[in-house]
Amino acid sequence: MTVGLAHYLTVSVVLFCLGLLGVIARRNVVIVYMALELMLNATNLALVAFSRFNHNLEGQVMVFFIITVAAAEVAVGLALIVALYRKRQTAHVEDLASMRL
Amino acid sequence: MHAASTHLAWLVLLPPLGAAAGITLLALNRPAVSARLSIGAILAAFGVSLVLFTQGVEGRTAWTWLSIDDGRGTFVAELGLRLDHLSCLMLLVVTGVGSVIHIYSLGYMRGDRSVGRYFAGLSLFSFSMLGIVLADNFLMLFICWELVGVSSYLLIGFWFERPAAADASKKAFLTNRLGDFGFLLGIILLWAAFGTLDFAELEQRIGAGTTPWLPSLVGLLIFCGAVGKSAQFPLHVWLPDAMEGPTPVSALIHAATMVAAGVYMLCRVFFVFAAPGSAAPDVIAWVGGGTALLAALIAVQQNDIKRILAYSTLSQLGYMVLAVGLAGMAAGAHPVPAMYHLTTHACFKALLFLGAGSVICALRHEQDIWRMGGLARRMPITFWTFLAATLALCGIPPFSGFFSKDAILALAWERQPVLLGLAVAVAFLTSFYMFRLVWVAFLGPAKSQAPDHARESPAVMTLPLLVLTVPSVVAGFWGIDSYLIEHFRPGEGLSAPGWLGQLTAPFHHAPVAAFSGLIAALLGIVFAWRLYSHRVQDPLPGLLDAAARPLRDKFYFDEFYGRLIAWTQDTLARGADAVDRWVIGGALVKGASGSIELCGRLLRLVQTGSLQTYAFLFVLGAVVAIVLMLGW
Amino acid sequence: MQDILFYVFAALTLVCGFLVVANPISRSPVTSALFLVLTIVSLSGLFVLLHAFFLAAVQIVVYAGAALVLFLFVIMMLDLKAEERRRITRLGLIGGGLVAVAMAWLFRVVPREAALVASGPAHVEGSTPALGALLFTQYLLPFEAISLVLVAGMVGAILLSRKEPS
Amino acid sequence: MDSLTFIIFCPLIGAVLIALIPRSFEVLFRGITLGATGLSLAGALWIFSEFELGTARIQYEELVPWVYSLGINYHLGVDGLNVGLLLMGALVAFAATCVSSEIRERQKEFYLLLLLMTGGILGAFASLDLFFFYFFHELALVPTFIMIGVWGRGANRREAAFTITLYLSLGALIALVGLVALYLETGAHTFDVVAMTRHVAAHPVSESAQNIIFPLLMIGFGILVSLWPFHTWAPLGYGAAPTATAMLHAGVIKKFGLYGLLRIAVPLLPEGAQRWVGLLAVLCLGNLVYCGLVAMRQKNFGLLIANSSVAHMGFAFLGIASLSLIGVTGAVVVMIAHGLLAALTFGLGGYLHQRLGTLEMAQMGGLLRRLPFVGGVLIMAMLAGCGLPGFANFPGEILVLFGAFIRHPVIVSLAAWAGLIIGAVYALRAVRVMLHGELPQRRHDTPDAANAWRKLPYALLLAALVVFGCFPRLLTDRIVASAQQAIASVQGSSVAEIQHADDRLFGGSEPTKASIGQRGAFYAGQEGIAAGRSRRQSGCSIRLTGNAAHE
Amino acid sequence: MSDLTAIGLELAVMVTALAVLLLDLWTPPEQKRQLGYVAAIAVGVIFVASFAVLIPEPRMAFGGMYRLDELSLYFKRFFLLTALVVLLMSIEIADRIEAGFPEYCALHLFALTGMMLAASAYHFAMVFVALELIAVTFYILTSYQRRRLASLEAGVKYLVLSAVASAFLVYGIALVFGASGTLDFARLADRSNTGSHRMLELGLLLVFLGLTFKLASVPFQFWAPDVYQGAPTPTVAFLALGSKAAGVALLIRVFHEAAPAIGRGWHGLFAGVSAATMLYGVLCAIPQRNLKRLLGYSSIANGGLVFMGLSTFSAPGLSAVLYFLAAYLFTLGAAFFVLCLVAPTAEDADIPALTGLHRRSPLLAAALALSMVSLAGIPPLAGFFGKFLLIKAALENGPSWPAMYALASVALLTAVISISYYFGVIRAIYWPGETEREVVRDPEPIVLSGLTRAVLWFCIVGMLWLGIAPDKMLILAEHAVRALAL
Repeated sequence: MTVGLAHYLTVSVVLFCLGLLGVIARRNVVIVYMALELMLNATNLALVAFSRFNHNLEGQVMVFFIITVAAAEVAVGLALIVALYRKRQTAHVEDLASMRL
Repeated sequence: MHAASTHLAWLVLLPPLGAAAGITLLALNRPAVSARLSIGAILAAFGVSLVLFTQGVEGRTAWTWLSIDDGRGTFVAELGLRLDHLSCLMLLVVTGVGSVIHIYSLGYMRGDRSVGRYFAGLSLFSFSMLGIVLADNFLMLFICWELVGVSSYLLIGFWFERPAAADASKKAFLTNRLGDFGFLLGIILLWAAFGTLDFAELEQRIGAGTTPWLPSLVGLLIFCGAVGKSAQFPLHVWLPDAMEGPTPVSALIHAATMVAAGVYMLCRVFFVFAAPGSAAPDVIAWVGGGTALLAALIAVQQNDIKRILAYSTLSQLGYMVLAVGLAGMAAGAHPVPAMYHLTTHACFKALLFLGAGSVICALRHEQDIWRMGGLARRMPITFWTFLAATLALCGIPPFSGFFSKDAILALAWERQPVLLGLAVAVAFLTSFYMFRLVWVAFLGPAKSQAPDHARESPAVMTLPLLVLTVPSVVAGFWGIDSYLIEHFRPGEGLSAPGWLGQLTAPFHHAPVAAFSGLIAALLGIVFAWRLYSHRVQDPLPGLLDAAARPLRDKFYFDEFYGRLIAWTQDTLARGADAVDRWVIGGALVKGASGSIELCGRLLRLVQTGSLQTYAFLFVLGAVVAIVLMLGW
Repeated sequence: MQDILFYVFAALTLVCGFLVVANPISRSPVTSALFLVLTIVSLSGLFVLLHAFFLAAVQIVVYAGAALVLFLFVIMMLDLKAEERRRITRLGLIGGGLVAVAMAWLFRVVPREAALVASGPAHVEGSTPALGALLFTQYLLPFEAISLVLVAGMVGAILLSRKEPS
Repeated sequence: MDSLTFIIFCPLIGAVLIALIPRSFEVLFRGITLGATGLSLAGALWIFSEFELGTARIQYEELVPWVYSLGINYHLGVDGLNVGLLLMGALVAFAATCVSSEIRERQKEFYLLLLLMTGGILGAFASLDLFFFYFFHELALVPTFIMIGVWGRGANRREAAFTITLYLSLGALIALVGLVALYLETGAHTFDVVAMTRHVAAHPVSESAQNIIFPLLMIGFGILVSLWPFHTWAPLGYGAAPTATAMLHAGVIKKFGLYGLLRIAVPLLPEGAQRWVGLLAVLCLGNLVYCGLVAMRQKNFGLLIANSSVAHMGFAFLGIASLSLIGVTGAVVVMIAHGLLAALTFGLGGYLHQRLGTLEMAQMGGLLRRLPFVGGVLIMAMLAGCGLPGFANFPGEILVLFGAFIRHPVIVSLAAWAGLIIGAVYALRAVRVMLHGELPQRRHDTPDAANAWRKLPYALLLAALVVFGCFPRLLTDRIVASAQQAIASVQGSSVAEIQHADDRLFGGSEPTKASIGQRGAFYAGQEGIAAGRSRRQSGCSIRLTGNAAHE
Repeated sequence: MSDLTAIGLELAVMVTALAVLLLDLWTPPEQKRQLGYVAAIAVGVIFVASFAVLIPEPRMAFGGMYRLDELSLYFKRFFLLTALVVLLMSIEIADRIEAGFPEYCALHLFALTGMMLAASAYHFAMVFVALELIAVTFYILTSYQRRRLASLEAGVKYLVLSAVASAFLVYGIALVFGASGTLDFARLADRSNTGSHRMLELGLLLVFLGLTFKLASVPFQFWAPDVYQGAPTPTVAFLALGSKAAGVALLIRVFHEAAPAIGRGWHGLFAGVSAATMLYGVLCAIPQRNLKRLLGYSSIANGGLVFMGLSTFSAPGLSAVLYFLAAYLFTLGAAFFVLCLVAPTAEDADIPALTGLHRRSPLLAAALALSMVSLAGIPPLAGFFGKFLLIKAALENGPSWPAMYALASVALLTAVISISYYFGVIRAIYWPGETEREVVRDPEPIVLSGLTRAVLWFCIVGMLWLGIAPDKMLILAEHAVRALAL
C-alpha cells in the first residue's frame, strides 16, 4: 500500500492527541507549552498534507501563519514564566490555584 | 297625597343615619350634643312613622343602589322602602320603643365618658333596624341585617375594657354571622332560581311553581338568618352573653327589636315558607318550640337579673318562631300571631329590661337577685311597672301578653297538639321563673346590704317606664291582630269587634288553648310563691338535686361549642398554618431555592482552580460534544 | 523509497512526540525540549516528503532555531532540582490518556475519509515562488496582521520579562 | 401634556427632581413627593369624574408609536376596567406618602423610590400596550427590594426581600412568556392591546394555543396576585416591608395581575379561559379558605393583615372565574375596594408599629381607650374586611358571589363561608386582642394620631371606602360597559354552559323552566346575544375613528 | 487602493496604537497617563467617524478575505465604543499599572484591531490571524499587573487554555480545508456539499468549540471566573465585551454564511450549549462572594443567552443578539468602571466590602446598582429589552422546533435565579450592614473627576436609553442582520 493522505493524517491525529495528553498530564508549564506546540505541529502536518493532495497551496500559507503565531505565543508564554518565576520561584500549575470556586 | 307620602319613608330612615354620621364626625366628645342629635333623630322618625301609620300610607319608593344589565337578566339592587301594614306597625314599635329607650339612656348613661359613642351606636342601630323593617327586597334586607349585627357588636362591646363585654360582643357577631351565611346562600339561590330579589316579584314567581326541593332548601337557608338574629337553638348562645352591654341596649336591641328582626323577616318573606310542599315550616316550628322550652328551663336557675330576662326573651322568641312555623304548615295560613306577639313582647320586654336597669342603677351595678330583696318599697314605680310587664309576659288577662300568646296557642291547637303541650309547659315555666324573680328581688327580705341604700331612679328613667306600661297593659284591646290580618288577607281584618269583644275573643275562638295557657300561668305563679316568697337562698337545687345543675349551667352549650370549635375550626386553622409553614413555605419554596443553591454549591466544586483539571474538562467536553453531534 | 522515509519520519515524530509529553525515564524539561527538537526536525522531513520545501525550512529555522533556544534558555533559569522532587500524578496521566485516546478514536474519521478528499494523484505545488505570490496577493491582509501579532508578542514579552524597577 | 401622561409622569418627574437635589435639602423631598402624588391624585380624580358613562370606548387615549418593527406603541387610555384602579392607585400613593413621615433617615432615597413605584404602577394601569403594561409594572420591583432592606422591619427582612423579589420576578417572567406567546400567536404583529383585540375578533387564536397561553398568564399573573399556592411571599414580604411600601404593594401593585387577566387573558383567549377558569375557581378557594384559616393562627398583626389581604384576593379571582358580567364587575370593584382597604390596614399597622415598636398582638390590649381615632378606624377597617355593608368591599363581594354562583355553586358557598365567617373570626379576634380588653400599664402613654395632618391618610382611605361602599354605582356604572366588552368573546360560548349549569342546579322540571322563563332574557335568548354583539361592534367603530384621529 | 479604504477604520486604530507606542519614547514618566487620553480621544474620533462610513451594499476586499457590510460595521462600532470605555477605565487605574501604561493602552488597541478584523473576516486564515491577534494581546494584558500573583496566574491559565482552544480551532480549520479544499467562506458555502461531509462536520465542530472559548460557554467556560478575578479590571471588561463579541461575530459568520446548511442543522447544538451554559453560569454564581468572579459567572450565563439567540437561526434572533450585546456594553461598562474605582485589588471586590458605598459615592452606587438591575433583566434598563427580544425570538421559533420552548423556560428559570445574586450586590450597596465586618464606621467619600462622572452618566443614560427607547438601536441591529440575507 502506497503512502497516501490517510497515512499523513494518521500521524497528524496521533500527534495532536499526544499534545492533548501532554497538556492535561504535565504540570510543568514549560512542558505544557511544548505539548501545545505539538498540537500546532500536528495541525501543520495535516494542512500540508491536505494542501498537497488537494492541489491547493492555501494550506501551506495557513501553516506559515500558524508557525508565526506559535512563535509569538511561545515568546509571550515564556516571558510569563519568567515573570512568574521571579515572583514565586515556580513553574508548576499546581502552585497556580489561588483562585478557585 | 298618597303617592307623595311614600317618600316620607325616607324621613323615617335617614334621620338616625344622619345622627350617627354627625355624632361620629363632629360630636364624639360632646355628650350633650350627641344625645340631643340622637334623641331628636329617633323622635323625628317616630313622628313620621306615626303620620304614616295614621294616614295608612301604602306603596313603595326606591333608590337604585346597584344595577347591572348583562343582557341576560338584570341584577338590580335597590334600596327600596315598602310601606304596608306590616312595616308601618313595626316602624311604630321600633321608633316608639326606641324613643323611650333613647330618653331613658340619658339617665342611665349619665356620667359615662363615651356617651357620644353610645348614642352614635344607638342611632346606627335605629337606622339599620328601620332599614330591615322597610326593606322591600332581599339585598337591602341583608345589608341592614348586617348593619344591625355590627351595631349590636359595637353596643355590646361598649364597655370594651371589660373582657367579658369584649368577648360577648365578638361572640354575638360571629354567631350572627353563622346564621347570615345560610341567609346569604338562600338569597343567592333565590336570585339564581328566580332572577329577582324583590319581595313582590318573588312572591309571584314562587307562586307560579318551582322544583319541589327548591322551596325547602331556600326556606331553610333563609331561616338560618332568623336563627342567628333571633337567637334560636342552636345559635342561641350569644344572647345571654350580650347582656354585658348597657341595659338600655339590652332593652332595645336584645329584647324589643333586633332579635325580633328575625321573626319580622320570617313574616315578611312568609311566601317563601308558604310555598306548597316545603318542609321548612315543620323545622321552623320545632326549632321555635324547642328554643322556647330550652330557654325557659335555663331561666329557672339563673340568678343574674338580666340573664333571666335574656332567657325569657329567648323563650318568647321561640314562641314567635313556633308561630311562624305553625302558620306555614298548612296552605293559606298567615303568621299574624307571631307578629302580634312580637309587638306586645317588644313593649313589655323593653319595660322589664328598663325596670331591671333602674334596679341595677339603684344598686350600683349589682345584678345578682340573691343580693337584692325588698325593693318594692324602696322603688315603687319601678316595682309596679315591672310587675305589670311581668303579668303581661306571663299571659295573665287582660294584660297584652295574654292575647298574643293565646293566638299562638290557638294556632298550635289547630295544627299540632304536641306543640301546644310544649307551649303550655313553657307558659308555666315562664310565670314560674318571672315570679321567682319578682319575689326574690322585689318582695322578699333584703338579702344583702345593697338594697338598703336603693332609691327610686330619677324621672328621666321612671317616665319611660310609665310610658311603656301603657301598651304593655292595654295593647291587647287595640286590634293589632286585625290590622295585621288586613296585610295578609286584605278585607278580612276589617270585621274587628269592639274592644270588649277583643277582650273575650280568645275564650270564644279556642277555649282549650286559652284556658290551658291561663291555668299554666297561674300554676307557675303559685309554685313560685310557694317556693320563693320568704327564702334567702334558692331551694330548687336542693329539691331537684342533680337535675338543677345542667339548668344552671345552661345545658353546657358554651362548653360544647368551645370544644366543637376547637375540634373543627381550630384544628383546620392549625393544619393550614402548619401546611403553610412547613409544606408550602418550607418544603416547596425553601426546598426549591435550597436545592437550587445546593446544585450551585456542588457544581462549582468543578472550578478547582487547577489548570490541569480545566484542560481535562475542556477535552472531555469536546469529546462529549463530538460524540453527541457526530456519534462514535 | 519515499514510503520508507515516510515510515521512518512518522515513527520518529510520534515516538519523540510521546517522549516530549510522557518521558518514562526523565521528567526533566530539558529532555522534553530536546525531544521536541527531534519531533520538529522529523516533521520537517515529512514536509519535504510532501514537497513543502519552504515550510520545512521555516520549520527548522523558526522552531528548532528560535523557539527551542528560547525554551532552553528559560528552562535553564528554573530550578531543575525542584522539578525532580515533584510527585508523578497518575491521575492526570490516566485521565489525560483516556480523553486523548477517546479523542484519537473520534478523529479516526479523518484518515478514513481521506480517500474522499484526495481525488487525484499527488501534485507538486510546494514551490516557494508560488507560495510567496499567494502570500503577498491574496493573503496580504492576514500577512500584515500577523506582523501585528508579532509586535504585540514582542512588546508583551519584553514588558513581562524585564526586571521590575525596584 | 395629555392628562394620562400627566398622571404617570408627575411622580416620575418628581423622582428625577429628587435625584437632582442635593441631600442637604432634606425638607424638600417630602414636599416634592406630596406635591407629585397630590397632582396625580387630582388628575386621576378629574378623569374619574369626567369619565363618560355607559360606553366601553377608550377615553383619554394617547398613542405614540414606539418601536415600529415590533409594533410597540406608547398607548395610554382608560375605560371602565382601569379608571377606578387609577384613582385608587393615586389615592393610595398619596396616602402612602402622608404616612411616610415616620421615615427619618435617607429620605432622599426613600421618596425617590416611592415615586418610582407610584409612577410605575400608575403607568401599568394606564397602558394599553402589552409591553408598556409589563414594563411599568416591573419598575416597582427594585424599589420594593431596596425599601424592605433599608427601611423594613423585623429580623427576617433579608429573607423577605429576596423571597418577594424572586417570586415576583418569577411570576412576571412567566407572564411575560405568556404575553410574548400571545403576541406571536395572534399574528397581528402588535403589542397594542386594542389593535390586538380587534385582530383577534376577526382571527381568533387557535384553541390549542389558547389552552397553553391562558394557564401561563393565569399562573404568571396569579403569582403576582399571590394566588394560592404561590402566596407565601406576600405575608413574608408585607410583614417586613416599611409601611408605605406595604400599602402601595398590597394595595395597588398586587392588582396588576388581576387587571392583566381581565384586560388581556380573558378577552383575547376566551376558549382558554373557558377551559381553565374551573381550576382558577378551585385555587381561589385556597386563598379564601386556606389563607383565611392561616390568618386565624397569626400572632402578629402584620402577618394577620398580610394573610387576610391574600385571602381577599380570592374574591377577585372568583369574580374573574365566573366569566359573567356581574362577577367580573364585582371583581373590579373588589380590586378597588381591597386596594383601599389593604392600604388602610397596612397604614394603621405601620402606625401601631411605630408607636409600640411591635405588632405582636399579645403585647397589646385595650388600645382603643388611648387611640380613639386610630382604633376606631382600625375597627372599621377590620369590619370592612369582613364584608360589612357600607364599605366598598361589600358590593364587590356580593356581586362576585352572585355572579359566580351559577357556574360554581359549591365554590361560591365555600367562598361565602370564608368571607362571612373565617374573615370575621380573625378580624374580630384582632380587634378583641389589640383594642378591647384591659390596657397594659406600659401602654398608658401611647399617643393617638395627633393632628388633622396625621389623620388625613387614614381618613381619606376610609372615606373612599365608605363613599364607594354607599354609592357603588360610582364604580359599577363605569365598569359595566367595559366588563361587558371584556367577556363578550367568552359569552358566546358561555351561554350553553350556563344553561347546562342552570339545568344541573334546578333540574329540568317544567315549573322551574316556567319560572325561569319569567326572568326576561336571562337565558340569553338570541336577542340578548345579538344586542350584545351590535353594542360591541359600535364600540369598535368608535375606537376605529378614535385611532384614525391619532394616526 | 480601494482595499485600503475598506480597512480604513482598522488602519486608523493600528496607527493610533503604534503612535502611542512611539510617543511613549518621548513622554516623561509623570505624563505617561496623558497618552491614555490620546488613545481614548483617537478611538472616540474613529468611533464617530465610523458613522460616516456608508455601505450601500456589502463589499469585499483583499481577495475575498475581508468583507465590509452592515453587520461588520455594527460590530466594529461596538468594539470601538467598548475600547473607548475600556481606555477611560484604564486611565483611572493608571497608577496601579506597573509595567508601562502606554503599552497597556497600545495593547488594547492591538486587540481592538484584531476584533475589528474578526468582524470582517471572510476567510479562515483571516479568522485565525484575527483571533490570535486578540488572544496574544490578551495573554499579555491579563498578566499585566505582574506584581500580583493573581494576575500572573490568570495569565498562565488564560494562555494555556486559550491555546488549547485555538489548537482545536486551527485543527478544525485544517479539516475544513481538507474536506472542502478551500478556506474562503464564499467558496465554502458553494462547496460544502461536495467532498467529505463527515470530515467537514468534524472540522466545523472543532471550529465551533474553539469559538465557544471566546464566549466562555460550555464546554470551554472554566477559565472565565479565574481570569476575571485575576486580570486587571479594564482588561476584564474588554475580555467580557470585546473578545466575546468577536466570538459572536465569527459564529454568525461561520455558521450563517460559510456553512449555512450545516449550521442550521446544528441548531440543537447551539440550543444545548445555550441551556448548559446558562445553567452552569447561574448555578455556580449563587454562592459567589467576589464581585469580579461573580461577573465571570454572569458572563458565562450571558454567553448562554447569546447562544439562545444564535440557535434560532432567524433574523429576529440575531438582531436580538446584537441588541443584547449593545445593552451588555453599557451595563458591563458601568459595572467595571465602578469596580475600577472602588476595588483596586481583587480582594476588595468582595461583595460585603461594598457596604456603605451609597454613602461614599451615590453616583457609583447608583451606577453599579443599575447595572446589576440591567443584568438581572428588569425594566426599565437595557438588559430587560435584550432578554425580552431573545426570549421572544426563541418563542417565535417554538412552533417549528418545540425544544425552543424548553430552552426559553431554562432562560426564564436562570433569569429568576440570577436575580438572587445580582440583588445580593444591590443589597450590599444600599442596605445597612448586618454583621460587624460589614458595618462601615466612618465611610470615606470617593471623589470622582468630571470625566469619570461623564463616563458613568454615559453608561447610565445608555442603559436607560436602550431600555426605554429601543427603537433606534433595534433598527440598527435589524439593519445589520439584513446583511446576512437570511
